[in-house]
Formats: sequence, C-alpha cells, structure tokens
Amino acid sequence: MRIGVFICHCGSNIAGTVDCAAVASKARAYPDVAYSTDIMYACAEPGQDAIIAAIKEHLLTGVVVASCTPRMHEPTFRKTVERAGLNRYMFEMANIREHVSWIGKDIEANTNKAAELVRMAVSKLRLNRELKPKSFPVTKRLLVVGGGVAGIQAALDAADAGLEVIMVEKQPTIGGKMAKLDKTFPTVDCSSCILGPRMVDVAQHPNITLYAYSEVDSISGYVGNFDVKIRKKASYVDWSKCTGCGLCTEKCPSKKSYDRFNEGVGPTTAIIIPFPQAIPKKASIEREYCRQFNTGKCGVCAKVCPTGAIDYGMQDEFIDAKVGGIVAATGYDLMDWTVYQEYGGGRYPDVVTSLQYERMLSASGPTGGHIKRPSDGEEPKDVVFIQCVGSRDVSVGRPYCSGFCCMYTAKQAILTKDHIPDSRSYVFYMDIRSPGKGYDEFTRRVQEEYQARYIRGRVSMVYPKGKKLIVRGADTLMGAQVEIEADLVVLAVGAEAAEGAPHLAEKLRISYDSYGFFMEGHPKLRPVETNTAGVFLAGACQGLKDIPSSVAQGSAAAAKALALLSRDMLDSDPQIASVNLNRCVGCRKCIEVCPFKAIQEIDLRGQPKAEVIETVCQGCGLCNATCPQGAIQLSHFTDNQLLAEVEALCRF
Amino acid sequence: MSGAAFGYFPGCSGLGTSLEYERSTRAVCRELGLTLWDIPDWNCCGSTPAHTVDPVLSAALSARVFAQGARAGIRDVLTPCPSCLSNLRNALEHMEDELFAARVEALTERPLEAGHSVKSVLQVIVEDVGLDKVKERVRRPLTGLKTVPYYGCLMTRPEKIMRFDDPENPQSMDLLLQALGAQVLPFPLKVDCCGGSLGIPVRDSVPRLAGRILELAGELGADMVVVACPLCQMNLDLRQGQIRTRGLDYTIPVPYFTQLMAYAFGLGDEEAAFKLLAEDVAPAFSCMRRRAEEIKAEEARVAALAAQKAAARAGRGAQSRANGAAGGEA
Amino acid sequence: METVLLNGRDDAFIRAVEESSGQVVSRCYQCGNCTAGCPMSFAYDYSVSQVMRLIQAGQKDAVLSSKAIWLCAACNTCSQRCPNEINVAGVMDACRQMARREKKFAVRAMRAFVDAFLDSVKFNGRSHEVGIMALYMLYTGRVWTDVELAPKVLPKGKMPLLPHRIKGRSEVAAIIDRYKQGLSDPELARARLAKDAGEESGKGKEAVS
Amino acid sequence: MSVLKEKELRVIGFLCNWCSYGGADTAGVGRFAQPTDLRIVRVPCSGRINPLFVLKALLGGADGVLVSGCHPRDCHYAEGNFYARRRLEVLKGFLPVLGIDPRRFEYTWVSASEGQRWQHVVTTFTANIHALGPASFSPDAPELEILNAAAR
Repeated sequence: MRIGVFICHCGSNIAGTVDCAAVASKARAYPDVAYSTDIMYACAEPGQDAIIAAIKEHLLTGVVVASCTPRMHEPTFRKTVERAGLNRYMFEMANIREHVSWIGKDIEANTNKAAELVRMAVSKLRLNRELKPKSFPVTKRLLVVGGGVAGIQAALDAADAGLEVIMVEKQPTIGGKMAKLDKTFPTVDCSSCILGPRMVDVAQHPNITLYAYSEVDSISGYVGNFDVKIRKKASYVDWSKCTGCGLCTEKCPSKKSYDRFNEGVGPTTAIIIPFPQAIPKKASIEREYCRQFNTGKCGVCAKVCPTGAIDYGMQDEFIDAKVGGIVAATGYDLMDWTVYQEYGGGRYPDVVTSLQYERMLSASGPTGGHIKRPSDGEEPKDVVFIQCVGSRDVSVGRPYCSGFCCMYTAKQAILTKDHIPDSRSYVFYMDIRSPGKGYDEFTRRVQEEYQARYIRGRVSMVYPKGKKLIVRGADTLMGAQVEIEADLVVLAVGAEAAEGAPHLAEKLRISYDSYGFFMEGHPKLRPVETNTAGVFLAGACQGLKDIPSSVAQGSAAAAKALALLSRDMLDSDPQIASVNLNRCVGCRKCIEVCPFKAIQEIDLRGQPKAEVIETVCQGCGLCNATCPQGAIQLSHFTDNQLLAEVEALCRF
Repeated sequence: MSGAAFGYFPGCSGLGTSLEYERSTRAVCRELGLTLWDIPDWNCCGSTPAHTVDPVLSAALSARVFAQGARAGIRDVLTPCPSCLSNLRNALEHMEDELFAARVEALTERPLEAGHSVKSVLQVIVEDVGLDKVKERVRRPLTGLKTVPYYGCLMTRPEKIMRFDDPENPQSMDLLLQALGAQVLPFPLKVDCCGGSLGIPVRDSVPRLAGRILELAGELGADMVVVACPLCQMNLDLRQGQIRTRGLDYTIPVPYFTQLMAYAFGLGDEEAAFKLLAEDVAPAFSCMRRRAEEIKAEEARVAALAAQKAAARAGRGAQSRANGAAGGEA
Repeated sequence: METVLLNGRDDAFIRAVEESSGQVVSRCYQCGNCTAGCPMSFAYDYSVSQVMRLIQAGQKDAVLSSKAIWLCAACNTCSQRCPNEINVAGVMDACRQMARREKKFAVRAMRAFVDAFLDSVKFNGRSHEVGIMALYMLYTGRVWTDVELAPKVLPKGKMPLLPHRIKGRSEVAAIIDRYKQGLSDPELARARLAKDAGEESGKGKEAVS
Repeated sequence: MSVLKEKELRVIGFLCNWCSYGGADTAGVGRFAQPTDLRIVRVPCSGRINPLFVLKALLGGADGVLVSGCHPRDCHYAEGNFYARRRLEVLKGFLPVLGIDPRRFEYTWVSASEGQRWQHVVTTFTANIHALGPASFSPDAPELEILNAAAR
C-alpha cells in the first residue's frame, strides 16, 4: 500500500500550537507511508487539488488527512480522493484541531500527540478495504411532527413543491403558540390574521393529510423509508360527523375545566373547540372534566349534537404510514415558573405569565380583549413586567436566554397602553436583547412614545398587601432598591423544549441537549439537519427563536427534505455488518442484540447461519462486539482495524 | 419517635431574654416524650458577632460545645435558637474541609471527632415526632385564633446548610399551628428579615424592618405573630413600643410556637410563660374564645339546618305522590 | 466622582475575596437581585450589587472602607435568590473580615457591638446581655441605648444583672486569645497538614516496599 | 508509542461517534483546555466496543482507558449504550483478576452538547491516572498472548 499523509495547518488554528512540518516528517517513517507533507488549508480548493496531484504523482492508494474533526470534513475529503480515482473509504482522518490544537497550548505535547493520532490513522488505513454503496428506492412522502408556525411553513412549502405531507399535531388544533398570541412584534399586527389563512391552507391543501389530536407512537426504518405509527387519540367525537357548530360546548354542564388553549385564564367546558379559528374546527372531550366519564350520568352533548357525532366509547386509533423524511417541529413550552416562591409560586392570582396576559389581550380570548385582574376583575393601572423569569438563571437550571421575551414584553407594554390609556407599565430587565430588523427601534418606541418605565434590575420579591402587589426590586443604574405598588404583575417566563421532546428524540434517534432541545447536525453549516439522515428540524424545538426565524427554518427544513426526496434512489451506507459464514456457528446472539432486526437466520446446507439485511443495517456494530466467534464484522470498523489503532498506541 | 434523647443546647438567650421559650420548650418536649440532656458547662456559640469576625473563631466556639457534648456521650444536639443552630451547623459543615478543621483545632487545641448532628426544636417536632402525635396531645385547641407564623431568615437559610423546609415559603410552623387548632393566615413576609442583631448598632433598622412585618400582620387581621427565634421575638415584641413611636398603631402579642403548644397541651401558666412576653396575650385569647363560640354556634346552626333539610326530604319522599309539585326548597 | 483607572485593578484583592469566601465573583452579572432583596439597603452607602461590582473591578479601598459590608444583617436573602448561585452574604462576610484585619471600621458602632459581645463571651464563657449593653455603651459613649427597654425585661427576670459564668470560661477565653494571636492562620495550618501528610506517606512507602 | 516522559501517561479513549466524540469536538470548539495524554479511538457506538479492546489496551501498556458513549436513552442506535454498560460493568469486575487496578478503566456518558462535561471528564480521569502512576506491566505478560490469540 502507498499512503499519502497531509498535515493541515488550518491557517494558525492548528499550526499555532502544533509543529505541522515536524508531524509530516515523523509520518514519513510510518509503515506504508509513501508521501507526507504539511499543507496550509487542506479543505480549500488548492489544498484539495494538491491532494489529488499527490495521489497521481506518487501513485498513492490511500490518504490520511490530519486536520479538523471528521464530523466536519470527512465527506469533503472522501469526495476529493474519489475525484482522484480512489475508493472513498481508502481515506482516514486524524483530528488534530478539536482534539489537539484547540485544547492545549503545549507545542511539544501537541506535536507529539498529533503525530500519534496520524500514526493511528495510518495503522487503520492499512487495513481499510474498498467499499461500494448499494442503492434503494425512496418513499416520496414527508412527515411533519408539530403544527405550529414552523411545522405549517415546512408542510406548505413541501406540499406546494408537490410532495405528499402528513402532519401530526398533539393538540386538537394546529397553530401552536402563535395562535395564542394577540399581536406580533415589531409590527404589532394581528397574529391570527397572519397565521389563520396559513392554517386554512394546511386544511385545504390536496397534498397534506392532517392528523390533529394525534401523536407519533413509534418510528422504525431509515432514511427514505421510515415506518411511522401514528396514534390518533380518542376525542370521543366522530370528526367525520362533527361540523364544529359548537352546540355541545354551549350546553356542556361541566363548566370548570382547565382551559388549555387560554392558559387557564378563566374556565371552560369539558367538551371544547379550542378557539373560533381552530383547524380542524372539531369538538373534543377532555375526559378528566367530563361528567359522563366521571359520574356515568350526563350525556348532554350526545343529546344536543345534531349529527350524532358524540361517541363515549371511542378508543385510540393507530395509523401506519410510510415516509421518506421527517421534519420535527415540536416547538416549546414555558418552564414551570412556580419554583419562584419569592414571586408567590402561583399563590397570587394577579401574578400571571406572559402567555396568560397574551390571552387577556386577545379579543377572542376569555376576557374578550379586556385586561382584568384575575382576582377581582378590575382594570389594572400599574402593570409590572418582570423579565428573565426562568431565563439566564443558573439557580433554576436555566442558564440560557429565551431570546424573544425582551421583544414580546415591549409589545405587551405597548398593548397595555393601547388598552388602558391611563395605565403605567414598568419593565424590569437585565439587558434588552433586540438584534433583529426593526427590533431595537421598537424597544425605543415603547419607552419614548408609550412611556413605559424601564428599570434595569431584577425583582427580589412580590407579595400582596391589601389589594396591591408590592414589587420589591432594584434599579441598578440608580444603585437603589425600588418598590412598586402594582395591580398586576406579568412574568416573562422562560421557555424550554416542548413537553415530551426528549421522548420524541429517542423515537427519532436524534440527539438532544440537556434542556431537551434537538441537536442540529452542525451549529453553523447543518442547522436544520440532524445526525440521523432524513430527519430535519424546524422552529423552537432546535433552539428558541421568534416567529420570523421559525418560519425561515421551516422553509429551510422543507428545502432539505425536498432535496432528499427529489431523488428516486438513495445510496446506502456500506459501513455495515457482514457475516463470515465459515466462522458463524449460528448461535443467534447477533440476532438477539440487533436493535434494528437487521439480521436474520438462514439455512446453509442444513447449518443455521446469520445473514445481514443490508438495507436495514445501520452500522452500530453491536453484533460485532457480541459475536463470540468474531464472525460478524462491521465494515470499516472491524476488530482488526480498531485493534490496529490500539496497537499503534501500545508500548508492547 | 417517642423516647428519643438529645443533647440540649439552650443558647445564652434561653437564660435571659428568651426565658419563656426555654421553659415552654422543656415542657413541650417532656410532653412529647423527648428527653433533653443538658450539655454540661456549654459555652456561647459566638452568635453573629463571632461569625462576623471570622468563621474559624465562630466554629471554634461551636466545636467546644460539641466537644462538651461528646464528653457526656452526646452526639445529637437540639437547640431552640435558629441563630445558634446556624452557627453550630455552619461549624460542622465547614469543618468537613481539612484545612478549615485544622485551623479550628489550632484554637480549641482538642480535635473534634466526626458524627455530630444538630437540629432545631421545630424540625424535630415536625419531622421526627410528627404532627399526628402533636394533634393527639392537644387538650385545649386554639380554635378561633388567627395566627401568622414568622420564621425569620435563619431557620431555613442558607438552603444547602439548613436543609429544612422551603427557604422562601416554609410550611412547618403553619402546619404545626393548624395541628394545634389555630387558623393560619398566609403570610408573605414569613422569611423577611426583622433586623437581627443590628437593632443595637443601627437603631433605625428594627423599627423599619420589624415594623413592616408587624404592619402586614395587623392588616391581615392576625391575633398573634408566632415565632421560633429569640432574636426575632425580641425585635418584634420587646421593641414593639419603639416601633409604635415610629407609626405602628396597634399592639400584637408575639409568642413562641412552643408557648402556644404548651397552652394547647393544657399545661400550666408557669410553663406556657405568657407573662414573660412584653405584649399581653390576654386580648388575643379573648378574641379567640369569642370567635370559637361564634364558630361553635355557626356549626350548630349548619347542623340543625342540615337535619331540618334531611327531615324535610324524607317527609317529601313519603308525601311526594300526595303533594305533587307543591314542595319548594327552603 | 473620581475617575477610576481600570488598569489599576487590584487582582490580588479579587483573589483574596474569592479565596476567603469560596465564591467566584466574575459569575455576578449585575442583575441587582441582591440589592432588590436586601433588608439593610436603606442604610448602605453602596448597594450590595455595587459592592459586588467594586470587587469585580478590584477597588479594594472603596470596598473595605464601605459601610455596607458592616451593615449586612447576614440574613442570606441575597444568597438565596442569586440567579448565579453566588453566596453574596459570604462575600460580604469575607470583605468585613478583611476590613477588620486591615483595621478599617467604617461603622464604629458595629465594631463596638462585636467587641462588646466577644468580650462578654470571653469573660463569662457565655454572652450576657446586660454586660454587653454596658460594654457597648462604654465603647460607643451612647449611654442611653435601649434603656427604655429595661423596665420591660428587668422585673420579669429576663435580664439577669449578673452573668452566668461557666466553669470552662478559661477554655473559651483561651480560644479567643489564640485567635487574637493569629494561631488560626491558614498558612500555619497548611504547613502542619503538609507535615502530617509527609509522615503519613512516609509510612505508606515503607509499607509498599 | 512515545509518550512524553515525565509529562504524559498513556491514556486511550474509545468514544462513540454521535455523542461523546461530538462532545469532545464541542469541547475543542469551545477551547476548553484539557490534559494532552488522551488519544481517542472513534467507534460508531459504545456498543461496538468489545471488552477485548480495553483489555488489549491495558495489557499492551496503556495506563488508563476511558470509554464514553451517549447518555442512557439517548443512543443514536436506540440501545447500543445499554449493551455497552452491561459488558463494561462485567469487564470492570474482571480486571482485578488480571492484576489490573480497576480504577485504570472508566466509562461515562457525554452528549454532543456537553463540551464542558467532557473537559471535566478528561481532566478528572487523567488526574486519577496520574495519581495511580504508570501501570507496571512486563511486555511478556502471558495474558497478552492469550488475548492476542483471542483477538485474531
């Protein structure tokens, strides 16, 4: 074998703390190394050209590039060697940037470590074999999980491009958080006027099948061919008959149900249509509040329903679907702010969340768009907004900035003035984060034009005194403790990944961070892809973002899905397991451990043997580590290849 | 948990300004079957001043207390005073650090073995004895007494060291007072600072801070502010006159929770020791008795009404056919 | 106000505060929650968050000569509510102890009160309220402090005029004396621990060989 | 292998591609300084790790071996890390039989987002190995031959 080694400087990123020329010269002594050099930017066009030239000039049969992480540029360099006529798997990378030059400043130690990583790569490459992908057909259908604004955008873009789309939404209506908002910043235009038509488009689009009040139950398969099981939750109303007339909701005698859509601002009935513009506009029964279910006596909705749609015996229903790609757009939820006992922990009715306040502002909300104190229904005059409740707060495990609170608080202060002209708004903030088009101008307007009183500081405590709430805070710019006698306190509660997000991530086999946000493939270059091929991200599920960004990411995810599903055939990854039939004794251990059911038993002249189903194998190598005979080997990560790396490091 | 024994550390104020806390605590513990062994020849824990000077000095004073206990075979210490508790706890916590322990030993010149613990009387009654046992022991329930519990800042803070109840909204005294039959008003300032030991050097502090607490208690219509800390008690009760000269316009008694327990347990005046308080409890108790009678009368009225209704319903059932639709509900 | 020359940041001071308090002051992002909740704010010259800022800026003189560090009631409200989990009260403690060592007493009454208290403990082994008040009046010259309270407590026996003296008061006095002689110095203790460890590991080696 | 005398010990890491290798990358991108002793072998999944690899490394003269995979329930391959945990638990119990201090082998879970956690894991593990000092093994350890035979 003739191996070429290229040590990348990555400008000064590597060369700053690694003597690249020394590493290249050490590599010349490694077995089978025919050529070794250092190179300024291996990934740049001149760098790639130099690699190709060297392969041709020195008749190289394998290449090692020591540069950044293979998670970044392995695909790049594989294409490079392919262009020079080599098989793409005759290539190895040594990660001397993320794992060496960026984590230590000791040039001697770094240079030595880099040389050893190159040695490991060379040792492995010597055992590499040419691998060839197989191709398989693609199911041209997209699953969108979540019907908020990001999911709606992704679904409509994909459907408009001609793709079949299945949308699954957990709640009885799509629209997500945006549907709950009264107005949007920085234009203060009506939220439901912008979103409503898009929701209708989803319902009417010939390419979109909507499953509301449904959840993804399980997912199997792989890119191009996922098998999805959808659980349609029992709504106890036959939606094929329900016309959304709302008679049942008027007559329902159980009037103290928690109103999920309205964030608990005022009660609702046990049978509900979440809001007038709901899509689908169908009724559903909240079992825990329904008299029929709790006492066995009632049946009012069944009696009044003109189409006989009520079905108390309804069961969850399962739907199987085959899709080629998946967009996760599950959004966010507010964190449980009741951990803030110093703000009452939920004991004081006139301390509300920003989303509750949004419902109070909304003309279609439970107060008809009148701002009223929950305690006594009176109109508040002094409204205090507290920002960063559950954001940027290590003590409650939420160190991150939620990103949109500064802006919606400014918007809510403006709306407060619009609703109650003689009111006074006070905003406690730590920093005003408004880096968007027209955003900072907006936060100036609220102070200059609307006279909102911005106070730089946090609030230590809120407590009731008579009819007022005493807000004890600080104005750090004055360096003083301040107190406000408030009528209403609005908490800008921090957001977190939607409830159940980690659970869905496990089904999708994508990673999530410690706060439940899904991990993108690369923070800069693969912001909507995940590390699982065929699964894309849109909206706040990937990281908190406002409406424009969510919409943009929804479109981006659709574009990525379209690029994938525009092809008729996909290449399978050849880094999969294969069985050496001579060694296999048919013990079935590999079949038992395989998480993908990718191994089956076959009969070879009366002997039981294992066989890998190539399109199903995902290349985890569990079988390889399990096989007592070493008969089943994961291509490109065989026992011998990995041991060669270990041996390159061993003393003996 | 009856029959448990603790080394008892009354704290210096127990011999002086909180004599009533001391007496009622001993009586209540006896009634609940807790045996208290006095730590022989105990010394002052140093309180806030020692801690202000140096935590090592403070810990050294605490270490002598533990060592005195250990000599008498006592490991688990009980104290009524949150300030003492805080010092003793902090000492144990800090001395987990080798260097800190070595510095303490340089002052005490006797090494302290491990295995000591210290708890407050409130914690032991609520967590170890249990409120059911307290309830069983009640002979004179405090029905009709409106109370606000005031915990002060030291009982639950710092959270990591005190490890007791919620640091912002503690419940233990609330539940205890309810177990005694009293009405407990939600009190948002239950962990606000009363001024602590700054009452002497910064005269303005206590009227201001304790005043705020007393004012809200009054607004809520409380008969009593119930406390667990000698320093708080002194600021709220003894200095109430000073606070009144600064604008507080009423008086309110500030007993320790143990005094109310002693009363509810039916113990004698000597042990409840209400006489030692600066502000008189008598008006509050007469309010309580009046309200208790009102409650009793109301209960009787409701019961009678219910009986009447039941009888009517039974009668109506029998006559329903004869009476037809004549029966209207009262 | 004086111009503060930021190049002159006293890093040794920052380190000393951090070491003594066990807190990392750069974690403070100046939200002001400590100031907002501090019961003694009204009496401070610098608010708590300003003290934290001054420490971050290495302004040793301003911090150690501030009144704030003496007036902290140690109620821990700031530490409890700090979003960055800084034990702010611990930082105030550390500064006060440092000021005491450097003989800076911005609030004389506090020093007098602490001295009176410790002297009482030293004489008796326990604190004695009447004694403390007497000493405090002596140290401050504020003869009429709280005398109006006396009629309320003296007749009830709640303020015994004579102290309770313990048998082991000489032990307690010795602790305080040793402290004043500087025997609890961390360097001394560290040296002693190192010596002990040396002996230990010496033994260990023998055991192995 | 030539470790820097007096400076480094031989520490080998087996990291799954999806979580821990990504975590180590994240630590690098964040410039979280770490000791230089560790050399990382990338595997698709911690479930791919044959305990023999670890033994081979330890008997071959490594002073410490660190295995890191995805957090439980967050495996890219659904349940690979679960198998890894069971196998490596057995291995840890087996090490003293071979005369290897089990503290020389550690396994942990680090996700791709946990750069700081990775820094902490590497720093602590390397410090622990330095506290144990270099492993004392002779090149002609009979176990090694048996193992070599088994691995072929």
